[in-house]
Amino acid sequence: MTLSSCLLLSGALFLIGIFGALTRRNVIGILMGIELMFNAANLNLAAFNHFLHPGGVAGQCLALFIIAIAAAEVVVGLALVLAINRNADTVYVEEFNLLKG
Amino acid sequence: MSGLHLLFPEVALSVMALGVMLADLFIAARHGRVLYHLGWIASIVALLLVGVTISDPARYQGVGTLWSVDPMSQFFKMLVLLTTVLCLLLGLEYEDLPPAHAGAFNALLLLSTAGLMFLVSAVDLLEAFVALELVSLSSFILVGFERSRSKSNEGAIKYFLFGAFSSAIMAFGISLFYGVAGTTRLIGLSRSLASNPVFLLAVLLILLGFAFKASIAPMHFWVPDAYEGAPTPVTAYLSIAPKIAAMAVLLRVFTILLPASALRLTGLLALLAALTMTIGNFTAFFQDNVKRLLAYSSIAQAGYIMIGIVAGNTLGLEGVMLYSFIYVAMNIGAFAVAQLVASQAPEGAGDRYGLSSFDGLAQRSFGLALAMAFFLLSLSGIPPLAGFIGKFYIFSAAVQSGHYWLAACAVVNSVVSVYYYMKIAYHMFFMPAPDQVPLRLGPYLCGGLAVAIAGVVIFGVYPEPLVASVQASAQYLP
Amino acid sequence: MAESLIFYSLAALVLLSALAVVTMRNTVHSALFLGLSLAGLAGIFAELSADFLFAAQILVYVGGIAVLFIFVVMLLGRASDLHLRQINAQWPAALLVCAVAAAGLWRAARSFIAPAATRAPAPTTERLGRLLMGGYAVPFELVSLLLTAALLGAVFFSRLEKNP
Amino acid sequence: MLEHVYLIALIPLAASLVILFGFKENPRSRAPYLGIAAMLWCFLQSCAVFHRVAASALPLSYEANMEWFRLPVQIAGKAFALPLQLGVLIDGPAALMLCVVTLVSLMVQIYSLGYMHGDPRLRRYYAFLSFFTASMLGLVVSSDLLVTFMCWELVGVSSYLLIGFWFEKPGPAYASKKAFITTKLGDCGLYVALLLLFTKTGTFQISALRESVAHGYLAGAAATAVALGMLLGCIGKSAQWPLFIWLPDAMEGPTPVSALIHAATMVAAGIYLVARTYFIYLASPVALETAAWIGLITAFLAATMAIVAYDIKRVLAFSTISQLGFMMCALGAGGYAAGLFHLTTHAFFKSLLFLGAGSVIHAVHTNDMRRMGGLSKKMPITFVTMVLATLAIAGVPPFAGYFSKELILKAVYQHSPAMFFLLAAAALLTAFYMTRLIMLTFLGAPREEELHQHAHESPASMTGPMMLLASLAVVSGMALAHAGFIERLLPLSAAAPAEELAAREFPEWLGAGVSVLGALSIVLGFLLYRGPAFETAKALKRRFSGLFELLENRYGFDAFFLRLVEAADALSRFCFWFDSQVVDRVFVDGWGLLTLIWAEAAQLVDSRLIDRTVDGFGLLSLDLGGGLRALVRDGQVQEYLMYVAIVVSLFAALLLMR
Amino acid sequence: MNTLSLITFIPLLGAIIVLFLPKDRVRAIQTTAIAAASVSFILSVALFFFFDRATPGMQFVEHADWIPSMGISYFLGVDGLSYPLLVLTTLMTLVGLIGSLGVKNRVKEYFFWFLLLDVGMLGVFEALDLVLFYVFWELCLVPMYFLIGIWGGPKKEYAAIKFFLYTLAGSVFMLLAILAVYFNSTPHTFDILALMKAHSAWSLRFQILVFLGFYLAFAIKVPAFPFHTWLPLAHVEAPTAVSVILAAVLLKMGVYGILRISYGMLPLAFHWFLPYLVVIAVVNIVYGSLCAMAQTDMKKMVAYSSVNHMGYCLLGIAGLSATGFSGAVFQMIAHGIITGALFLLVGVIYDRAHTRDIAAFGGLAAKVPVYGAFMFLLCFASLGLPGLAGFVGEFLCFLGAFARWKVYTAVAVLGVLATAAFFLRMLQKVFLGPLNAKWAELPDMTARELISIAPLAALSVIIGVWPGWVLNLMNATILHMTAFVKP
Repeated sequence: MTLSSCLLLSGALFLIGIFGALTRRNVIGILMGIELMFNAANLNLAAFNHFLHPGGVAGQCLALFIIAIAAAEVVVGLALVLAINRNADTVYVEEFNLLKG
Repeated sequence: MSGLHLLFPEVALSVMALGVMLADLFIAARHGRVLYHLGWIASIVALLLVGVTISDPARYQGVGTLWSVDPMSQFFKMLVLLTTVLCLLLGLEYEDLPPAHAGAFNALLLLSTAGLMFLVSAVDLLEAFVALELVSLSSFILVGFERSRSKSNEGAIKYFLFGAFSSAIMAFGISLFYGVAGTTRLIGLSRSLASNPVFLLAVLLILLGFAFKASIAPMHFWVPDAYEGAPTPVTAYLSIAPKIAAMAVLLRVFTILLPASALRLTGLLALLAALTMTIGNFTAFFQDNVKRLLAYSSIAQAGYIMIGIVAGNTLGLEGVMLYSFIYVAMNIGAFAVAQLVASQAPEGAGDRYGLSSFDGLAQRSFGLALAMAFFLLSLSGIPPLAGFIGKFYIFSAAVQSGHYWLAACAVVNSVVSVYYYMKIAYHMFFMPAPDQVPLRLGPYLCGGLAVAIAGVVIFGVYPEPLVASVQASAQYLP
Repeated sequence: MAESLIFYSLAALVLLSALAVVTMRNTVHSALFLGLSLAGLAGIFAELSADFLFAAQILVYVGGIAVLFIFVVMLLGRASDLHLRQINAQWPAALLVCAVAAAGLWRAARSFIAPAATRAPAPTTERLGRLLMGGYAVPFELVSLLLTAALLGAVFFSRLEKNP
Repeated sequence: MLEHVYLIALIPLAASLVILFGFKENPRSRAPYLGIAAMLWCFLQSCAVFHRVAASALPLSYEANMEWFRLPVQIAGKAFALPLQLGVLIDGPAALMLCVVTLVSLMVQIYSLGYMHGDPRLRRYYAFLSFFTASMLGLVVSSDLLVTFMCWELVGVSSYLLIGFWFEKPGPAYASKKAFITTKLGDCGLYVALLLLFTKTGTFQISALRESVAHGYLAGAAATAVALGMLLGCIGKSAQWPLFIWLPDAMEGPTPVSALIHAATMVAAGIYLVARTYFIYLASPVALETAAWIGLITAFLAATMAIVAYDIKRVLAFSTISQLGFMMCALGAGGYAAGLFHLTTHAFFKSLLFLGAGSVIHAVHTNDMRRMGGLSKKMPITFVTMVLATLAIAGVPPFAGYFSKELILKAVYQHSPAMFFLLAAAALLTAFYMTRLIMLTFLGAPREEELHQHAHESPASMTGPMMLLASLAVVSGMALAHAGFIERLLPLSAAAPAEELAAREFPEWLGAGVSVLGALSIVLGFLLYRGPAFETAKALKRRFSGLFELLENRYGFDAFFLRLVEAADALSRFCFWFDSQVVDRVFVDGWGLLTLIWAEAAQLVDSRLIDRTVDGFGLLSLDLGGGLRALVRDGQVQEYLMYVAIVVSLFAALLLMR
Repeated sequence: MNTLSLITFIPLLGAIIVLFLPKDRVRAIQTTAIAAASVSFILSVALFFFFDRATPGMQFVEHADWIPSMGISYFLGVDGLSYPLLVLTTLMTLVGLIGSLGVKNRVKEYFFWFLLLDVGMLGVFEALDLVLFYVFWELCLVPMYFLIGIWGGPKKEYAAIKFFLYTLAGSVFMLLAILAVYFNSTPHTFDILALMKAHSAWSLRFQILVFLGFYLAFAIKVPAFPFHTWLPLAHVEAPTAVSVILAAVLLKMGVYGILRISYGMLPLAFHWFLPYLVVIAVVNIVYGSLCAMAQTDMKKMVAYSSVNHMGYCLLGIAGLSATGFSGAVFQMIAHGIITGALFLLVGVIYDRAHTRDIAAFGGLAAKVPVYGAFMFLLCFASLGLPGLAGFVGEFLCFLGAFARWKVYTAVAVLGVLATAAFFLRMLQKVFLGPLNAKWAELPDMTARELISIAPLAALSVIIGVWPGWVLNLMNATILHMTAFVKP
C-alpha cells in the first residue's frame, strides 16, 4: 500500500463517479455517482494525511466535514426527487426539459 | 480560536435565522408576512452590526484562524446583506410563495446570507467549502420553493445536480490541495507550489467550484434554468448575492493570496472571462423570457466583473468591488420591475415573464418603464448611469494591466448586450399597450425600486463617495 | 505484505462495486453496491489509520446514506430502469472524458513518492475532537447550520401539500 | 462720385428686396416702376463714372476696399488672420461695362412693361431682374476675385430663376436646370483656378494679383493652370464650345430676359472676366492660344448652326454664341480692346435683336420663323430697328459692328492669318444668317394668314427702348472708335505681346475685302430666301441633307452631354446600389459584432428582411449565437455536466501530461 | 458665473419638470420644454457679447472635482472651436422643439427625451475632461434611440437600434482609447488641455492605436465613409425635428471630436492618417453626392447630401491648415443651419402629402410659393451658392485643403457639381413643371412652420454674406491650433 496506489484508487473512484453522473438517466443514479466522487476526495484526504502529513489530523477532519456535507446533500436531493416525482411523475433527467434555450 | 468576536455579525445573523424559523411555530400561517418583516429587519440588524465593525476597525478587524475580517470582506458583507433586504422586500410582494412556509423561506434566505458572509471572510478552503455548501443547499431549496410548480422543481433539481457535481469536483480539488500544500489555509503558502502541476490542478478544480457560484463559464449552465424556475425574489437574490460573494473569494484568492500571475493562470482567467461574457451576451439574444434574459445578462456581467480579477491590480480589485455594488442596484431593480410587470400581466397571455408582458409599459406607467430603461442601460454601461462607472473602472483596470484584447472583447460585448437590453425597451416603449391602466405598485416593492433607482442614478452622476469608500475598503489585511 | 493484500482486495472491492453502482440497471442493486463500495472504502480508511473516519464512514454512509437511497428508491416504486437502455448517447462522450482525465490523474498519482507508512496507527479520535471544538469550531457550527437547512429542505419538500 | 460707386450695385439689390418683400403679387403691381427708377439712377451714375474715367488723362484705376472678413491662413510659415476685402475696382473696362449693363437693363425693364403686361407674377419678375442686375454690377465692379466669383454664381442663379420664370411649362423648367448645371460645370474650373490662385499668391484681390504676377509669383505652369481653369469658367458662362449647349435652350425664358442676360450681360461676363484677369493670361501664352482657338471654333460652329435654325430666338442665341466666340478669340489673340469693344457694341445690337424678336413674338405668339413672313408692314418700327441691328451685326460700315469686328479681325490677323480666315468666314456666315432671319420674318409673303392678321406693332414701352438701342447700334461703334478712344479707354496692361502685334501689318485690302464679302453674303441670303417658299434654300437643304442634319443636331454636342448625364445617372445608381447592398452589409458583416444584431433586428422589425439577412451574413451571425445556444438548447442537465467534465478532464490532461 | 453649466443643465431641469407633469397637460409640457430651450439659447447667445475673440484659449471655464479619486473632474469651457457649435446646438434645439409642436402622440415622453438629448449635445461641446466628454457623448445616444424608435417612420425600430448600436460600437473604442491615453500620461489625467501637451512623450505606434480608437467613434458619428450607412436610414425614419437635430448637431460631434481630440492630442498619428483622411473625405463628397443623386425620397436625398457635406468638413481637416480648419468649423455651422432647415422643409411637405417621393409631386411652386421660396433658397444654400452660408464653409474647406492635396481637392470640386445636379433635379421635379392635380389643395406653410424655418433661412443668408462674425469667433483659436503646422 503506497500513496500512489491510494491515489490511483481514488482517481479511479472519482472517474467512475463522474461516469455515473454523466450516464445514469435516473436522478438517484446520478446522485450515487456524485457520492462516489465525494468519497474519492475523502480517500485522497485520508491517504495524504496518512502518508504525507501524518503530524496532524486536518485531512481526516476535512474528510469528516465532507461526509457530513455529502450526507446533507443527499438528504436534500432525495427530498427534491420525491417532490418532483409527486408533481411530474418522473425521475429521469431527460424529461426535465421545461426549462431550456 | 482567535478572533471569533470578529464574526459577530455572521453569528448574530445565523441566530436570528434560527429565531425566524422558531417564530414560524408561533405565528399562524396567514400571518406569514410578519416573518418577512422579521427577515429583513434581521438583515438590517446584521447590516448595522457590520457597520459597527467598520466604524471601529481596530477592534473589529483582523485575521482569525480561518477567516479574515477586513474592509474588503466587510464591504461585500454589507452588499450581501443589502441584497437580502431588497430581495425580502421583493418577496413581500411576490404572490406565488406559499405563505405557510414563510418561516422556512426566510430562515433559509438568512442562513444562505450568513453562509455568504462567512464565505467572503474565509481564508481557509475548509471554511470556504462549508460556507459555500451552506449557501448552495439553502439555494437549492429556495429555487424549488414553489414546489407545486413544475418549472420550480425542475430548476431546483437541475441546480441541485449541477451544484452537487461541482461540489464534488471542488472537494476533490481541495483534497489534492491539502495533499500538496499540507494545509487548507490559503495564507502563507510556499511560492514553490506554483510550479507543481498537481497543485495547479487542485487550484483549477477549486476555481470551478467558486465559478459555479459566480456563474463563470463553463460553470454557468445551471443559471438560466434555475433563474427561470425560481421564484423571482430568489432569482434576484441568486443573481446577485452568491455571485458577488464568489467573486469576492476569487478576488481574494487570485489577486492576493495566490496571485494568478504567479500561478501563470492569468491567460486562462482572461479566457474564462471573455468566454463568460460572450456566452452570456450572445445567448441572451435569443431569449424571450425576461428572467432567462436577465439570467444570461447576469452571466455576462460576471464576465465583466471577472476582468477585474484578471487585471489583478489595485484598480481591478476596486473595480470588482465597485461593480459589485452597482450591480446590486441595477440587477435588483431590473428584477423588481420584471416581477411587478409579470404579476400584472394580462391573463391568458402565456408566459407571464415573456417579453410581451412589457408591451406598452411606457404608456401604462412611464415612470416604471423609465426606471426599467435606466436599469437596463446601466447594465449595458451607458453613462451617466452607475453601470458605466463600474465598467469604466473595470476597463481601466484591464487597460492599465495591459489586457487590451480583453478590454476590446469586453467593449464589443457591451455593445452587443445593448441589443437585447433594448429588446425589453423595445417592448416597453415601442409596442402598443394592451390597455392604459397604470400598474399597481406596492409599498415595499416601491421602496426597493426607489433604493435601486437612487443607486443607479446617484452613483452614476456622482460616484465619488462610492469610489472613495471602495478605495478605502480595498486595503487588504492578510 | 498482508497489509498490501488487504488493501488491494479492498480496492478491488471498492472499484468493482463502484462500477456496478454506475452500470446496474436496477437502482436498488446500485444502491446496495454503493453501500458495499463505501464499506470497502471504510476498510481502507481503517488501514490508513483513520479510525474515526472509518467509524463515521460506516455510520453515516453505509448505515445512513446507502439505506436512505434504498428507502427512497423503494418509496418511488421505480426500482427498475429496465425500460431504459443502459448504454445511452452519453456513454461514448463520458468514456472519452474519463479516459482523458484518467491519463492525467494517473500521472498525478504516480508523481507522489511518499515514504512508506511511518509510524504505528494511533487513535485519532481525540485529536479530531480537539480540532473540531477548537480550530475548526466555526466550520463545525456552520455544518450544523447546513444540516438544519438540509433538514428544513427535506421536510419542506417531502411534506405533502395540505390543499394541493 | 467714385466713392459711392458701390451703390450702383447695391441700389438694384435693395430695389429687388423691396420689390420682393414690399409689394403684393398682382398683375397691376407698381413694382416695375421702382425697378426702373432704381435702374435709371444706376444708369445715370454709371454714365457719370464713365465720364470720369473717360475724361481722365491717364488710365484711371480707382480702388476702394473695406474688410469683409478675416480668414486664418498660413502663408510663408506664418499663421495669421488675413483680411479679405469687399471693394470696388473701377477702370476702363469696368466703367464701360457698367454703362452697358445699366443701359441694357434699363431698356429691358422698360420694354418688359409692355412685354410682360398682365403677367400674374410681375412683381417676382422685376425682383429677379433687379437682383440679376445687382449681381451683374457687383461682378463688374468688384475688386476681389472671390466676390467676383460670388456675383458670378448669383448671376447664374438669377439666370436660372429667370429662364425658369414660366416654370409651369416643362421646357423652361428643364432649360433652367440645364443652364445652371452646364455653367456650373465650367465654374468647377474657375473654382479650382481660384483655389490655385490663392494658394500661390495668398490673395484674391485683382490689384494685388497683378503685382504678384508682375513679380513672378504666378508664372509658368501655375499661371497656365489658373488661366485655363478660369477659362473653363468663362467657357461655361459665355457659352463657348463645348459648353455652349445651354444657351439655345435658355431661350425658353421670357424674351426680355434673353435680351438682358443671354445677349448683353451675363454671357459677356465670361469675356469680361478674361479681360479683368488678362494679366494672368498674358503670363501664359498657352492659355491665350487656347482661348483664341476656343473662341474661333465657337464663332464658326455657332454661326453654322444659326443657319439652319427656324426658331427666331434660337437663331439669335447661336448668333450670340458666335459673337461671343469672336470676343473670346480676340482676347486670345491679344486683341484686348477689340474684344471688349465688340462686347459693348454687341450688347447694344444683340439686345436690340432680342427685343425685336420679342416684339415679333409678342405680336404673333410663336417663335417659328416658318410661320411668320411679311411682318414688315405690320410692324414697321420693329422691322426698321431689326434691320439696323442686322446691319450692325453683319459688320456693314458704318454701323457699330463694323468697327468692333474690324478691330477683332485685325487683331486676329496679327496673331495668326489662318485664324483670321476662319473667323472671317464666320463673319460672313453671320451676315448670311441674319439676312435669312430678316427675310423669313419680315419680308416675303405672310405664310400664315391668321397669325399675320392678328399681328400688330408693339406698344411704345417696347418700341421706345428698341429705338434707343437702334440708335446706339448705329452710332456707338463710330463714337467709341473715334480717334482711338476705345484703345485709350482700354489700355493693355502689360506690354509684352504688343511688340508681337506690331510685327505683322494688317493689310487694308483685307478689311475691305471682308466688308465686300459681307455685303455679298447679305445679297446671297436675300436671294436664297426671296421667294414666298424660298425654294432655292429648300433645294440646297435637300441637296446637303446630311450636313443640315448635322447642323440641326448641333454637331451632336447635345446628345453627347445627354449621354454624359445618363452616364452620371447610371454611376449614381450604381453608387447607391453599392452603398445599400455592399457597404452597408459587408461592412457591418466585417464588423462581425453587428451581424447578430442585424439578424435579430430584422426578425424583430421586418420578417421579410430575415431571409436577406440570413443570406447575407449567415456565417457569423447565426453560427456564433446559434451555436452557443445549441449547447444548451435541450435543457439537458447531463449535457451541462458533460461540459463541466470535459473541462475537468482537459485541465487534468493539459496540466499533468506536460 | 456658471453660465456654461446653466446652459447645459437648464434643459435637464426642463426634462425633469416635464417628467413630473401629467401626460395630458400637453400645453404645459410644450411650454416648459420651449422655455427651457429658450433660456439655454438666450444664455448662449448672451455669451456672444462676453466672448473674447482675441483669446485662443478656453473661456468661461468651470472646474470642479467630480470623481477626484479617479482623477475625473467637472471641467467645462468653450473656445473659438466649440462656442459656435454651442450656439448652433441651442438654436437648433429651440428650432427643433418649435418644429415638434405638431407632435400629437406621447407628447410628454417626446419632450422629455428631446431635452435630455439637448443636455448631452451641449455637454459634448463644452466638456474638457475626457470622461465627462464621453459621458455626454453617450448621453446623446439613448434619447435619440427613443426619439427615432417611437416617433419614427415605418422601419423606425430597425433604424433606431442600428443607430444606437452603430454609434455605440464606435464610442466604446473611444472609451478604450481614453483609458489608454490616461494610463500613458504622466501624471495620469483625463484633462484634455493637459493631454494636449502630453503627447510629445508618446510613440507613433501608440498614438496610431489610440487615434484609431478615437477615429472609429468620430468617423461613425461624422459619418465618414464607410461608416455612414446608418445615417440615411436613421434620417429617413426619424421624425422631422429629430432629423434636424441629428443632422444639425449630432454629426458635428464627430468632426468636433476629430479637431479637438484626434488632432489636438495625437498630432503624430493625425499626420500619419492624413493621406487616408483626404481619400475618405473625397469619397464622402463625391460618393455621397452620387448616392444622393440616385434617391427618390427627398429626405433620403437630403440625408445623403449630409454625407457629402460632412465630406467637406473632413477635407478641410485633412488640409491641416488654419484655413481648412476654420472652413471645417464654418461648414459645420452652415450645414447645421441649412440641412436642419431642409429637413424641416421636407417635414412640412410630408405632413401634408404623407409622401416624400420626388416623383409624386410637380409644379408645387405655383401652389405653395412661400414654401417653394424657402426650399429654393435653402437648396441653393446647400449646394454652395455664394452669398449663402454653405458656400463659405465649402470654399474655405477647399481652400484649406488645396495647398496640400491639389488633385484630391480638384476631384472634390466635381462633387459640388453633382450636389448642384441632385438638388436642382429635385427642385425641378417637385416645384417646377405643370402642377400635379393631386396636390391642388395643398396649403402653404403655417405660422409655426415659418417661425421655425424663417430664422434659419435668414441666418443662412446673413452668415453667407457676412461670415466675419462667425469666423471672428474662431480665428484666434484656430490660428493657435495650427500655429506649429508645417505647410
